[in-house]
Amino acid sequence: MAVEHDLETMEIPVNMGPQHPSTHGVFRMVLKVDGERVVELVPHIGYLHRGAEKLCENMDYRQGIGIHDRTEYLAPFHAELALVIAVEKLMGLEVPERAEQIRIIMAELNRITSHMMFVGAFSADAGVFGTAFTYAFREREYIQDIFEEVTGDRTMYGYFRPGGLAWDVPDDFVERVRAVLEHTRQGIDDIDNLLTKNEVFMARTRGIGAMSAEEAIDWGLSGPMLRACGVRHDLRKAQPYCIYDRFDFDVPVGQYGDVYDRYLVRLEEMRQSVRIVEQALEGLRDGPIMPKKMRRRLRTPPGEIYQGVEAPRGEYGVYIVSDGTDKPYRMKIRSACFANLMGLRDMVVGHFVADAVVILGSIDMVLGEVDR
Amino acid sequence: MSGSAPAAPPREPQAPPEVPARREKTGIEREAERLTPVEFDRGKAPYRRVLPGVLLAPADTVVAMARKSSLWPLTFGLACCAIEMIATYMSHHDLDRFGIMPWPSPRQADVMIVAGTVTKKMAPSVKLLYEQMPNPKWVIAMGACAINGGPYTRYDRVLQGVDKIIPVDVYVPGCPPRPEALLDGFLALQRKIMAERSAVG
Amino acid sequence: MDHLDEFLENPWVNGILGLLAVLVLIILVVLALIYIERKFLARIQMRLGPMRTGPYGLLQSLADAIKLLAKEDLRPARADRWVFELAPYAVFVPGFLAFVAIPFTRNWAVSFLELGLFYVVAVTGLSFVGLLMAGWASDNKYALLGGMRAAAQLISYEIPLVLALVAVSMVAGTLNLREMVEAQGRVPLVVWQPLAFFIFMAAALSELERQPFDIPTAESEVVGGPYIEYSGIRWSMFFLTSYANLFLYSLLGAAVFLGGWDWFLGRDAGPWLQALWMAGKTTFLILVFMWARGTFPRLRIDQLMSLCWKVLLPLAFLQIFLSGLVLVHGWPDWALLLTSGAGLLAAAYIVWAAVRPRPLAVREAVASGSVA
Amino acid sequence: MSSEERLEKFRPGRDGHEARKALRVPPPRGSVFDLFKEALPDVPMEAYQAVKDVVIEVSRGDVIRVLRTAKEDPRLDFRWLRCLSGVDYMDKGLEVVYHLHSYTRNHDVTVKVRCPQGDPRVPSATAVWRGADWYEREAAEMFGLVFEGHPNLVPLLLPEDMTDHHPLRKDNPLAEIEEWQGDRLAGRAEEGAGGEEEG
Repeated sequence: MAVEHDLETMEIPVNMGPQHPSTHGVFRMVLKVDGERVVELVPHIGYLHRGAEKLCENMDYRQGIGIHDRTEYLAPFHAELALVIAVEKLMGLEVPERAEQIRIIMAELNRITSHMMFVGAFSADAGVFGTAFTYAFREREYIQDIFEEVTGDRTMYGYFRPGGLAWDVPDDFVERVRAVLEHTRQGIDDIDNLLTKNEVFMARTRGIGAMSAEEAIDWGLSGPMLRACGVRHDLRKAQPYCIYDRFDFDVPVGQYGDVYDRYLVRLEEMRQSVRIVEQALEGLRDGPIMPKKMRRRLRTPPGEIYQGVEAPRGEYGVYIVSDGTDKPYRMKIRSACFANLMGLRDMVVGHFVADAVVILGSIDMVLGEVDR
Repeated sequence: MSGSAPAAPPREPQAPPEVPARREKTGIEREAERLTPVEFDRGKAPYRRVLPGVLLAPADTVVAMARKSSLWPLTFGLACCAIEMIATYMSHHDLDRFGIMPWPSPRQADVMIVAGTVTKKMAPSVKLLYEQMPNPKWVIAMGACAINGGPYTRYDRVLQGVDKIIPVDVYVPGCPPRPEALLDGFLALQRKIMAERSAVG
Repeated sequence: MDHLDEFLENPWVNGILGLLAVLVLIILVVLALIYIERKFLARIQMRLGPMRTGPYGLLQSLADAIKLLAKEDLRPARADRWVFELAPYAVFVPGFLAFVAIPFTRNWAVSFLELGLFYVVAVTGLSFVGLLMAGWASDNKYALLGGMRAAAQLISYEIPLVLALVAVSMVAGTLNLREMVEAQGRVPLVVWQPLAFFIFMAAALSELERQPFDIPTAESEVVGGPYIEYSGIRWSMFFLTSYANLFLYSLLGAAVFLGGWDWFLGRDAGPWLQALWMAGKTTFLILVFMWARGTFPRLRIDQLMSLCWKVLLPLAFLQIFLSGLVLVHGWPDWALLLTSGAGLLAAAYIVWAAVRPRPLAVREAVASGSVA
Repeated sequence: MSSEERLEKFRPGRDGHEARKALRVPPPRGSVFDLFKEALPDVPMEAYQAVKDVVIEVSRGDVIRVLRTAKEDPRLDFRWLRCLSGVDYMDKGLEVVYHLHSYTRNHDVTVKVRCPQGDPRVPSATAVWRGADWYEREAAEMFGLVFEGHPNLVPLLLPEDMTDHHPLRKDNPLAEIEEWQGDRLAGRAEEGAGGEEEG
């Protein structure tokens, strides 16, 4: 193409966000595009930085649960879980069996709702006019009804406590969850039928945003993003917390690390979550939900701990430095999307603008957790 | 707090001693009585040029009814409340029943739902988006954070309420508000539009 | 009375009255279409759609229209004033003009042109100019991207659209739309020319910028594309035009492929019955277009282009060649079906093959670095 | 005396972290610290057992070498930088904490490096893990740390021109609640909720 040298082309910067339908909140990225192709990407975060860590350092541990809920607002149970496990380990508390089972039921149901949100938003990014979104939200609403019956709120639960649970579940809890699980299984199949084999969806997602396992580890990705690259790492298996070591479930792993694999991994994780919940329902026995003697003020002995849990988006970790009072001296939140977003530039550069949107959607970020 | 902003005129208490003596007035008649001279240079809406001044009162009513039935919010979520906002659009609650459907561009939007914490880094963008919306426009502050900063109010990078940068019409409390609360906020906004029909250009 | 008849016989008066009638019809139909689309998509998405504005939300479109008329008409400060303000007309006028040649029933049309099909195709081909003007003048990068995409897409898909229509007009032996309809008295052309019908539908979807080809106006990528900076009445003109075009292409498809008012009522049915029958077929096509919108993700611009130039265009030429072969040799009609059906299968295979193996090569190359 | 008993003797409060320092429990035999000592015999390291992980404290000069060895030595194989956080110990200085994890060995370690308040320079770990990039930018803006060798050390979560404000430092208190809404903003007071008090 000899003519190419004579033509004057210009790379134009395109600013996406902070308000853009596909940025899932207030993420901003500045793309430099050559025609439709992205040649450079600079992500900007911090538009939702609201000081969760600082506020936690000025609250006692139980108050901090609320802040953690709002930090990871699509998977609040996992955020609570990380905090309460860290405090329990600092204090050396023993959690009753029933509380552990209920925690796992709640956390896994929450994983389903979170992935449902991913499927809906991701399909909207890929261009489905809301249909998969409403299908996914139907399942979410059924599960959220259970959450509401148990905890009293639709989204911000505040249900786990250091040592156990705030209160016991309703009497018909097991039957309710079983009934909803039937529906959820059907709903996952519905979404599977709607999207997975759709030619346009496959054309848009396969081979897009691929990342090798080495790169993924180097950037510190975790969760489904990492597993889609072929690394079989799941904290529930590698370093079991709660009583995950007693459950029988598989860790789905992708092969190529592209957007389609991330979608498939999350779809399969939902099915595995259903399995875990069923097993936990089998094992649910009557019993106490809190240790016998709990102090009114939770004073942790001096020390420090890092506790991570396998949240739907990756490892949600809490690093607590305790100075012996009822407030953490330092509370660091290790958020999954924060690390997952770091690799965004490597994934996007070279693709089209439309792919950038899909790749961003595949990260399934929660800005509250990224910016804290 | 969930009602309209203080700027809204009082709706129900209308001089109780005199009303019972006469026939109960319909809403349109009451509004026509309260009608104040409208400045013609305000707003360049085409209907004002098309319809003569005599028809202003009914035209205002019709336009206000059209406006309240077709409130298009800006697709715009900030934080946790956005999830509940999306849930309100979805099948269980379905804002589309009220003619409310989201549009991604501020130029085509009527309502801005500030759903979530407004940080000081985000505040200029929120203000810009508000300014980009064409008149008439309304703002719903959804959730404790948008109302006054909510649980994050003591952190110094957080704006303590979105009403510091843009005027807010309806406050929807909750952390986050339930979808029903947001629906109620929209209904309150519809009442407000009808009550203010003669004042909005 | 003679004077009145004489007055109405005047071709100018007749034409203007016809145009006015068409304008009113378009506006009414568009209002109905917007309502129908919202209801139909809502039902696909398990929602109710508009319910509160009038009985079953019937007045919803009217409310939207009045609101949009009463909205402030903004023009960005740095926009190119004349181009920006003229662009809606440049889009609206061609779409409106095309209705002149469309026969609604055997006797109802503004004008029965001898080259009706040619005229419709020629006039609708102009509408991209308005989109390009809007994209260029808006001083917005999304609008620019969208305008460029619109230009590329509309021009490209004009070609398969025209070629598909050429193939059917060869079989019908005329370019006059009324005669084309009457040529399908016994069997509609979709039976003899399924491949041409498929190409027509795909290209029409693309010309209409609807899913899966809504690339110029993609909400999650370019936020409405060329329309992004328009508000109030100008934006509603774009909106009106896009639905008027939906009506236009459905009418065209119903007339050219589905036998119009003729098949199978016969041409002696009353005008109202004919109109009803035509409306039924048009509605069917409109619902097919809406159904695609409710279920498909969006293609990418390069996939769109390769679908056009590598699949639809060769197939359209193949269709013309096969039809010509059959017509020249005077083979029976079923040969048309046979050849065209074979072509349709070829199209299906090409699409299938395009989606399947090509991304796999990328995926394998990436996956070579996997660990663990 | 068990560690719990020793902990009980200390008064909780502001000197809690001092207490923790004083009662360092040495890491158990066969812990990951032994592997570190094998891999880096010449580097001075202090180690103690925290609640879960082994904590290794190193000096500023050695930290990159320790981290690189931790990543590349096959016995250690800490390929994942799980988390990087800063901690403000006020007059005791600033601390940078690296949490590392190994996929293959499935073990964890915490590496710490301390620097004084007046001289908050720490070598950047971006040369070892690219994933340290944003963590370091965040720690830098939140604590005023300076990561030497970082390619792009501009604030991440705060506005980019805000380099003198470090929210997570202990000397930076929480904001007061402004009771009167609408009066802080010049020019918009009459349009806002104009003097209405919000609870």
